[in-house]
Amino acid sequence: MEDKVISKADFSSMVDRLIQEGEYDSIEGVKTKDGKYFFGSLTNSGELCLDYDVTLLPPKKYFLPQRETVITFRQGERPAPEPVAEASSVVLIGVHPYDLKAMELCEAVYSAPPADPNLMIRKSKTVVIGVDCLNPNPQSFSASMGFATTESGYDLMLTDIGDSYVVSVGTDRGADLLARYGRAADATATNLARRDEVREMSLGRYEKSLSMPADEIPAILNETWDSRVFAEKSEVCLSCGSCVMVCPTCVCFDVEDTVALSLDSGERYRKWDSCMLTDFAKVATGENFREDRESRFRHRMHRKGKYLLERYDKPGCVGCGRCGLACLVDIALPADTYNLLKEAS
Amino acid sequence: MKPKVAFFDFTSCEGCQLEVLNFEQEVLQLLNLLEIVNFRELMTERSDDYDIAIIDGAISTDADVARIKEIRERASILITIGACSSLGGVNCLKNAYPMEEVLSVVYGDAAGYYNTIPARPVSAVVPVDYALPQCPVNKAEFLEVVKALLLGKKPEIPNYPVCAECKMAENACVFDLGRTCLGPVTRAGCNALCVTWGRHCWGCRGLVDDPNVDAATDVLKEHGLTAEDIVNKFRIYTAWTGGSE
Amino acid sequence: MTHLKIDVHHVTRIEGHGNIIVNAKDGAIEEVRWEVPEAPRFFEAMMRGLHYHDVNYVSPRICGICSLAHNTASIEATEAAFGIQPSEQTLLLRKLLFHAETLQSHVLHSCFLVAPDLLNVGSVIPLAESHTEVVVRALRLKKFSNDLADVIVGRKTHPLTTVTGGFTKFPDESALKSVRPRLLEAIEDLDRMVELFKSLEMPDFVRETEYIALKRPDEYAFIGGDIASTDTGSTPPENYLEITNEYCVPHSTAKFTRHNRDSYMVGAIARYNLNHSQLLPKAAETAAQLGLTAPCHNPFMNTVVQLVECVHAAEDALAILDHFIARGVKNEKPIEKVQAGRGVGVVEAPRGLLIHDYTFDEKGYLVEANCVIPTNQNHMNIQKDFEALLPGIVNRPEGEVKLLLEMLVRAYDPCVSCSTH
Amino acid sequence: MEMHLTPQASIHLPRLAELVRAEDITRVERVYEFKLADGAELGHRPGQFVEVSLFGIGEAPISISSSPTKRGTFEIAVRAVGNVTNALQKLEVGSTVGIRGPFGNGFPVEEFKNKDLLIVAGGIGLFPVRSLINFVRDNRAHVNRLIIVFGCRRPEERLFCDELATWSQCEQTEFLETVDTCDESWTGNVGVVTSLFPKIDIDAEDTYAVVVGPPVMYRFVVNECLKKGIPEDQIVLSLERRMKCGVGKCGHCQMDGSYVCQDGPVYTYSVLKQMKEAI
Ligand SMILES: Cc1cc2nc3c(=O)[nH]c(=O)nc-3n(C[C@H](O)[C@H](O)[C@H](O)COP(=O)(O)OP(=O)(O)OC[C@H]3O[C@@H](n4cnc5c(N)ncnc54)[C@H](O)[C@@H]3O)c2cc1C
Ligand code: SF4
Ligand code: SF4
Ligand code: SF4
Repeated sequence: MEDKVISKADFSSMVDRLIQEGEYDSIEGVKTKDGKYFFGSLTNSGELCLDYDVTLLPPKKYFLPQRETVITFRQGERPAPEPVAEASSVVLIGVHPYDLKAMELCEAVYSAPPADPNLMIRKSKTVVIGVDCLNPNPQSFSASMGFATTESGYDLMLTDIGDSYVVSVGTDRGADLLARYGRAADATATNLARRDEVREMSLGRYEKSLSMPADEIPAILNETWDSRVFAEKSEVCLSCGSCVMVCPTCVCFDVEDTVALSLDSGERYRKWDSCMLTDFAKVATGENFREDRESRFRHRMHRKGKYLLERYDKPGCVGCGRCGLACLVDIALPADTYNLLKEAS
Repeated sequence: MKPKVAFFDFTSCEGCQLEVLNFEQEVLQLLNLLEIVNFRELMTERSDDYDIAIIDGAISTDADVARIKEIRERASILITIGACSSLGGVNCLKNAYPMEEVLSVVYGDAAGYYNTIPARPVSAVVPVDYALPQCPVNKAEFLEVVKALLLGKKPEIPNYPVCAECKMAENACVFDLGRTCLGPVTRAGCNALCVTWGRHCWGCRGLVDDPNVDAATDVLKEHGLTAEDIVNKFRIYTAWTGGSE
Repeated sequence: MTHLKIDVHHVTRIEGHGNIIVNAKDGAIEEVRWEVPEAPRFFEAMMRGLHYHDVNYVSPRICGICSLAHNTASIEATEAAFGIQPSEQTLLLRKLLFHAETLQSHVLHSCFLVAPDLLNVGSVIPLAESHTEVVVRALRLKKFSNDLADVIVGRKTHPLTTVTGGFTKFPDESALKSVRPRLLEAIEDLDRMVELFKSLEMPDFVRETEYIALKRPDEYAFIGGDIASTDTGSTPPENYLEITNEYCVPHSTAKFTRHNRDSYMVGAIARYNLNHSQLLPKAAETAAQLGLTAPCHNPFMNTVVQLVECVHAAEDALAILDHFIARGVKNEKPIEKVQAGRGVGVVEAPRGLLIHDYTFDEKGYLVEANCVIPTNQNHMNIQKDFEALLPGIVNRPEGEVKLLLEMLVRAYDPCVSCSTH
Repeated sequence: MEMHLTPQASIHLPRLAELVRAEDITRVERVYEFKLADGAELGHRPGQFVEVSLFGIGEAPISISSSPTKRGTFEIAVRAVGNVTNALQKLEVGSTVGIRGPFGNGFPVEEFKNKDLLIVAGGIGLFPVRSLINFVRDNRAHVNRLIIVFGCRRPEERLFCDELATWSQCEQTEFLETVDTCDESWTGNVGVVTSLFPKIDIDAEDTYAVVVGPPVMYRFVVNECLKKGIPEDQIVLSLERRMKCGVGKCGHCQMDGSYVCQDGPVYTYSVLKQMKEAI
């Protein structure tokens, strides 16, 4: 599709107009707190930070919330269960390419039959404005996963070229939004050359990388099931689940029922769960299918590097580096483990 | 038949009973489901006929020991609420010193009038069916447990660290902000309340079942704590190491 | 021969454990005693060695009901020791919090613990049916005051954001705005409570004693100021030991105090007797409506004075809230400064004068602590009231005597577990 | 692509079913017969399972124990071990529960056609294979020989005793049984299930073995089957894992790259052998 250019001032007014006109239920974008970044509701364009490194949680939370009611029911004779799929219309501003790729994986998982409508409905009601990541965080290796930039997954994609953004239009919906709210011009050859240049420069800023092409990871994992790397690294694992909670491609959940205090109605909800937590694979009779830290750690590395890829044809890790930033004992970053396994094999 | 519930307090600040009284909205509904037969802080009537005993406060005198044993004999379900009854709580801070010393620091020459024993959780004296630690008790969790019991369900008390909930709450990690935290080994269930309000985790829900204390200790050291600081940090809520009945 | 023998083991509807013992034969009183068998917790001994941040965190656990007061006294003592002068905003926020705590504690006491006696029932539970409106209003008031605290400190019992030198998190404008209409509603609810109490009769009993409370030139004191006595005038907080003179008795794990007489009283009546001229207009008017005149020497009236204080607290809270809504709350970093030294923090907890006295080493670890709790200061006054009240009622039926003595204890709103910290 | 995503498509929404019969099997095990509220057939294959919902309590994956040849209703048999399974025990006839599924692949019944079928069940492993046994008995021409081997710990823990008796008396069914320990009143075989293997004479190449039981049993029984010469891809096992959604989303049942709820719970040994986390 076509490429446009919009001045930063005009983009800000576009955001303000989106907020003011109220066509969408909410306008969400990257904001800052405690020196970190997060996606949150915007009340004016001044809150939006588009030159951030990484957000604490990925935008996945908009499609697969931390806690989500899935059915409601009555207690007693006639339970009358009803499905719940709450979704509001959202413009989501400032999603990095790796997070867009991660959303593609989440969609693949949830649309695989039988499809889960909740995530898909939310996705369909969200206009996604991406932004290229020009200053990656110190744990990011998304460039070596091939996700420094992306050609898909967005309605509009911004690249900061100084005073203005080049806007790649990804969908008709994006084109329409831009036409109705923004004052964009066609991008010139100079604009596009500048975009390629800043993208190129950003590649030099990644501090972490894979020591092999990403598509070799499954083969390496196949050969190293019993490698001591897993035991050695996982010895200090706190089983805290942080690495999973912050991951844009982790989609596992737990399901629980709760009832109102009157005990006459209730709801079933799902909430994020993590395969790194001790009891994730434990069953009622007490048997735990991944009882030790090593097996849980190994499982996560395989899921990220191999299982999801084989099942959905999309990598289970996009290299965003959040897990590496979140892990207090510095063992969670898949690239580090894959590199060690490569060395050992 | 509504189950008969009795509340009993031991060595504590009574904040947990107050939290239960703080169910302003829910309290009337609760009374439809339960018959409260004993709640000294709230009511004058008392009865020794109850099914569920809800205990707050640690055991810290010989009289406490005798009294909790009696309660255990009468109750078919015994629940401890709050850090004091479930873990020993801050009361166990005194266990770091000889009992004669704490007595004389506080009462001076009159120390001889009084009795005290090292503070301990209820579970150190009698078996406990469900323990709901947290300082003060988590109202929402308390309600969930009451409902679960009414439905005949086993209450779910999380067995993973506060970190997991802290990430879900999208807090900046306390360690990244240059301070330290017991979240990595503390049982979740509070939604990382303290971190969300700009503090760190003190460990008031006690340790998870299988804490990696060695690794957590190394993390604390790396972030500038001395061995003594670390002991001090852990002793606020997890000083009791005497095991359980 | 008639033998009056009363042994109330653990008085109900008070915070903590206290016993009433009476023995009288043919109207001759042989024994009358207020006992405190609460298990002591040794905070002063066990907090030694903790870092000041942890001291400020642990010390509120002295009392679940007035944890904010303890927390504030603890922080003020620490600030005094380190030479920290908190910002104006910090002081104002602390005052707002105090009003929330005063409201919640006084409402809990007057409506849930005392009102059942005046309405001849054993607890608030039957009142839920017979006096639904009162109970609903009382619950709403309590919830409001809790929520007001929640917005600022994260949770009412054992505050989270309050630290030496300031706060770790600040309420945003929308949170403050959402509280305001509820505060207006609370003021209305209080009016209705006042109506109710106007119709209730307090036992008629008078015993003058010494009254001690904080006093400030600028306002009805809750935080800081000098320690004032109706007998002896003002004393700076650092010299509190001259006032409190704590001592031990074998039948009480809580310490007793004495100053100019055998006993003195702290709490709402003491504050009222010393500072009534500083009550805000609506509160002063409420006092008049309730037939209250200063000085007040009937301890049963403590509950009534508490209601007057609720009106005062709500009134002042509204002014502070409006100030913050108009001016916003700045995101101030807590002031950090550590030095060796001693500091005394004084506040008026709902139940009266509360003192924390700390000595820190140069790294900010606690070396020595002393805490004097309001109820400690009232224990002896309760005893003296017993001794004065009993002769006049000793010939009445046992149940009546017992009830009156219990009601007297409740009037003090004692915080027994707090007093055996 | 147009997607019609109505909430009705919710993967979490159960159908309603009425409990029409419940009977104790042992002190902790009970069989339940359900009828779908809309009158539809469940439409399952032997070896599949359903997620049973007790609203307010939760869900649990439970194998369908009756044969698809049984029309109008279906049965599950459940051991009470936790929240849902305990609450099921207290359920009264006429109560309504939620049912999702059938889920999972089920036994490869088509492949059994004209083969000999050796079914080995340990303990409550009998619950899922009972569906297969009754299916085959109702379509007796489907397989050649039908050999059933059942073992449990003690005589009191024998399940579906009436049916065991029928099978043992039926000429077209070969039935062997054992208990691990017992007192004198038991006259049958004593020893673990594998102790019955020497008594079984089979044409290994033409035999499918279906093995379901506790995890410890698998290694030993598979070994015996291999010793007898049954090809690896004719040894069929059904596995248990933690499950929440039943439809390959929640991640709990993952075993290597496989989702037991979708790709399983039935696997051939030749596939399982490749998996590191299987047995
Ligand atoms: C494919 C399959 C078929 C099964 N068939 C039967 C059967 O026919 N009869 C029978 O008695 N049992 C069967 N089970 C085991 C049964 O699912 C568990 O005993 C049951 O989930 C326990 O749930 P609960 O709520 O009673 O226990 P709780 O301990 O309260 O379980 C809570 C939750 O944990 C999960 N969970 C716990 N144990 C298991 C488990 N073993 N497997 C999967 N999830 C678990 C469930 O999601 C459950 O909702 C089967 C399990 C699987 C996976
Ligand atoms: S595994 Fe780590 S680096 Fe990979 S996508 Fe997840 S959080 Fe990012
Ligand atoms: S790898 Fe790190 S972040 Fe993940 S569970 Fe282990 S300690 Fe926590
Ligand atoms: S964060 Fe830690 S200290 Fe705070 S409530 Fe939770 S467990 Fe307790």
